[in-house]
Amino acid sequence: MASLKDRIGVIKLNQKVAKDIYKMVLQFDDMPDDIKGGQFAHVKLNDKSHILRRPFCICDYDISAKTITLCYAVVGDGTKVLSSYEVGEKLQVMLPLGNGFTPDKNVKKVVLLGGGMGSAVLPAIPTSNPELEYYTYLGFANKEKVVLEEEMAKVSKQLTVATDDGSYGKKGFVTNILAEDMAKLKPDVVFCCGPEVMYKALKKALEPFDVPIIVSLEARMGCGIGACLVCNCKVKRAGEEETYVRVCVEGPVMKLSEVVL
Amino acid sequence: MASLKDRIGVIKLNQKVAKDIYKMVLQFDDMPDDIKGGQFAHVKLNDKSHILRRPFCICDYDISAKTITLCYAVVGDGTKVLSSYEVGEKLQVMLPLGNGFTPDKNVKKVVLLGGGMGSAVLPAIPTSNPELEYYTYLGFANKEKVVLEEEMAKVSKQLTVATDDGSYGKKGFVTNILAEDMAKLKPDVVFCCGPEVMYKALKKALEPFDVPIIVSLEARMGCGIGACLVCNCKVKRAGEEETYVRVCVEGPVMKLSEVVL
Amino acid sequence: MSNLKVNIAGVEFKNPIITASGTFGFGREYDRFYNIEELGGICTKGLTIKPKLGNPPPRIAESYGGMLNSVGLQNPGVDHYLQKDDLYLAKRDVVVIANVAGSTLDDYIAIAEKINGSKSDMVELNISCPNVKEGGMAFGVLPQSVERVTSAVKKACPNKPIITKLSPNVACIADNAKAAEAGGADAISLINTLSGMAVNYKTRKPILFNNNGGMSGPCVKPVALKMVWDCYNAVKIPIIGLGGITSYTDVLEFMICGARAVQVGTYNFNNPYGARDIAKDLATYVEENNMDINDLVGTLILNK
Amino acid sequence: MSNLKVNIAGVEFKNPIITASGTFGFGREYDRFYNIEELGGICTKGLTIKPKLGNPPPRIAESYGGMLNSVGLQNPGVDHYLQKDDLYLAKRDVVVIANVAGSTLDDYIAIAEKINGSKSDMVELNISCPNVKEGGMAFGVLPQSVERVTSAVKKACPNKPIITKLSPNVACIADNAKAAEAGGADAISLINTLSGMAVNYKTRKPILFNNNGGMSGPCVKPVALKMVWDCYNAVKIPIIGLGGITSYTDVLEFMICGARAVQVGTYNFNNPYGARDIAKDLATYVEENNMDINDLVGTLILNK
Repeated sequence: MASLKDRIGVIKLNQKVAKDIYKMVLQFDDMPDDIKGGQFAHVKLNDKSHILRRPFCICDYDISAKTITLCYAVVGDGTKVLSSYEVGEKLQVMLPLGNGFTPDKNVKKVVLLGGGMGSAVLPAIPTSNPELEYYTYLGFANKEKVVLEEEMAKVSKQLTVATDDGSYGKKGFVTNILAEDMAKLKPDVVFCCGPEVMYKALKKALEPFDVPIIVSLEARMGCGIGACLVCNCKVKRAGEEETYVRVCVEGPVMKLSEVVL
Repeated sequence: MASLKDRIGVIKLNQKVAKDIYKMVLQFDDMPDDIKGGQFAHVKLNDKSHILRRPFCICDYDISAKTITLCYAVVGDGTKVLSSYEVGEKLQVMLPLGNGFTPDKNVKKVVLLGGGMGSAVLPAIPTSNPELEYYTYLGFANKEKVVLEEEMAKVSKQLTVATDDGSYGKKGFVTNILAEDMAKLKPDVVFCCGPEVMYKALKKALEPFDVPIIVSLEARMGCGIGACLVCNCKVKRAGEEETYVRVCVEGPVMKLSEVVL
Repeated sequence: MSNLKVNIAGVEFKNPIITASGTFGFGREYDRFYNIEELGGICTKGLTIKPKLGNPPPRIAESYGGMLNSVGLQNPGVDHYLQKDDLYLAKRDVVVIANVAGSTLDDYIAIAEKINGSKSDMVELNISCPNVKEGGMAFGVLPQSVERVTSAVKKACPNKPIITKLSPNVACIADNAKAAEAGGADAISLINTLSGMAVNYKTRKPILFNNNGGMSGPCVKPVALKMVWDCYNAVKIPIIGLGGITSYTDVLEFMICGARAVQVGTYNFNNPYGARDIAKDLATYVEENNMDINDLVGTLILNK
Repeated sequence: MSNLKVNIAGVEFKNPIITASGTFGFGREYDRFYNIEELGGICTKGLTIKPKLGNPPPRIAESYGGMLNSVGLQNPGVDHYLQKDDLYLAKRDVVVIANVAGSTLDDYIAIAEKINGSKSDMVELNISCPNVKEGGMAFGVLPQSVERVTSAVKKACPNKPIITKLSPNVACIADNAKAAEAGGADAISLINTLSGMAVNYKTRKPILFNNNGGMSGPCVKPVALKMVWDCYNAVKIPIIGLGGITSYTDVLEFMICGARAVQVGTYNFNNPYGARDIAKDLATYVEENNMDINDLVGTLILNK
């Protein structure tokens, strides 16, 4: 197997971009050149009271600039500490980890669907698959939480932003809005990242359409490389028993049809 | 009893001044105006893995500039972290704590004796008692460890620096060098801060001279204000049983004759 | 309408924040930082029948996310307490809990009889001390011994509610909680410190003169939460939870696990206003949520 | 001339650094960061007689200076291990310790018989699992149970030195160390994790799906050091110490307290090179001091 490395990333940007949401740009002298959209970075905090690393999806990356972008919400003590770090501070980062998104040969039209912070997974996908056509749907709770609209507008043939309360963009759940467009869109694949409830809704909403749905899962992680078996996710594959797979290795990107929600 | 306060000190300087020895200047908006030489500051580290505060003697202070100076050696993980802090960083500091040095009315001539980092206690004493005459003796292991010579030269009528290995100043133990000068000096009091072995040697060396010896003690502390009773020191006072007193309240400055070494 | 008051064995606390024994003296020192009447209660330093010198220094060592201590119960003795601190504290509008310790059952009985006539509101039994008459094993290890010392003190001190403070250094703390209840304890408090040792690899000596010490601080919180929940499911008497509390959310966690009130100890050293700040933050929380803090007690929902 | 080699029950380790069970898989993943042959030994993931799915997520929660885990022994089963990992590891120049677990005494015997024919160098007995046939109390709590499971495994696996891994969730771990020795253990390892719970005050639920978990990380080191010293004074068999090791000085502390070797667990998650770095730093230390690391073992000087 390929060798792995723990790298030192220098913070180039760590800026609030929406309510409780930050964008961080990290630069690496030894920038890896094999990043795929959907992969993640395992970040060590410099505050010693935090022992565990934090996994963040690689929101986007730039091989030539040797940078990756993280987009994270301040939800707990760890992300609060992360948001306090200043430009120039160095962080230990393991990357790229996880399987990432690898579209089949026949894929041309891709629907990118983001729910809340799940949208942070999307920008890297066009970056690693620039030859594909993207139709993007982003859903947020309300206007305050809207992120990455600009970034996704640049790389999408079509972009739809919705908020649950209608305070910005279309009103309603973005899964339903996508379902309405499916007939005319006829995408080859739907790539989605959001909360588990969204996946349940999506499964139902897209049932009528025979389209593969790929999702990215979130999990509390330990080692991040498949050794400790804490970031488990239950899957059911055709002809197999239900079993647990590792989100950090077999995931985070999986076929929704195989994930046991 | 007077009320106490936990203050916010802004780091104005945190500089290496000798091998493993740092000087830190902290500025306080609410600078206390009742500091006495020999008192200490109880400093909270910002690194959350360290729960206990660190007591440091107030090396010197400047009421008008609203600053105190700390001089500390990097001996453990805590002081290592402290040495990494940069100018502008804020620290929680309880000060001034402890009894400090209060010379009797009749005192004119004072010998200040410092052993290694113990010398860090001395500069504040002339600052709070400028009317007295100071004859200063500083002893260090070797040239690399010499600190505060300049500061003490300014405030002393006479300054003698010695190193155990003779790599700087006079060669030999500073207590012995002082003993030789005692007869002509005839000080009213000797104020000393150094390791316990030095106090033992000093007691013996100055036995022939009928001079009060005041020392400043070091101890691992908890609360720093007399509540937890962890920084105890055994004393024997005339006509009393041996007992423990609190270094943080009854100390750190004590009569050597009462300290049970 | 929100409420922060809690009642333990008939004693009302204006809020559930109590300072832990040994970390707060008799209240005088911290009273210089803030008015100690802002607290729900104060646990005194451990009292013994005779004055006690305690252990030689060092008595404290830092650990990762916590500390070890081994003071050895230095205290002026119960008589001195009754003459001085008992009166001082009685004047203050705060619940006073007298923490008592002994090295024999007779010690406990003798001191309990004295405290019975004191002005303190409650008694907390420190049973983590070695029983010198029975091979030095701590009173707090075996259930039968926990029950015996609790009932003896209860008899000797009928005027005060008794809180038995349980040691975490056992295989099943719930058994000792039951034993305390059977012995007539009006409440239990837990956890006392975890036994530990800090070593200086250069000198090859333990840092504490006493070699072993008790570990406390944020690092022990998960152990304390589990034990509080275990005890909550074992006894009916109220529980006072402690172990690494440094914030109002920690208090919420302990109360959800079954604590009716909590004690703040080590955090006082880190932040002299700590206990007071937690009480304030907790007040804000119950107001914002317009809740009765008592409604939280034991509401933990297990995953299954 | 300096020496970093240690010998435990006839098995030589090139250095005293072993990766702890459950934190290092079967070595494959970390082998991508560094050559695992730089380590003294590797403890495998806990093996059971049948493949085990383990607990639903979440299986991990952070605590102050540590973490809680409750994987529930997910593993491919001992047969899968023998066919795949046992051979893979046998090719490597590193001591391999097969960690085995069971829920009945028969489980332990059955798996021990299989491991007896494996290529692994030693067996580590995880006795912190509940004994389903006897009310679910862990095998590791009562001394007689520790002795019984140890001797049964020893009989079933005569070809391999047996290391009994002791639980810290007891009143007197030295008694269990003696019980393991009496049961024929060739060595003991300690401490396993401390029982604890992490709670989300918003959902009022434990963070771990299994509700309880085992706490590990730097926060537990003082508890581990004391227990290693207690056991060192209770038994003659060698001790493998673990609990919060994150540096070579931690290793020195454990060895001074009586450990002949150590295990590094949680730190692997924080620093993927962690165990290897500690081994390197330790090598530098013994060279600089021109010492035999074995001369440190049990040299703690008590204060008195």
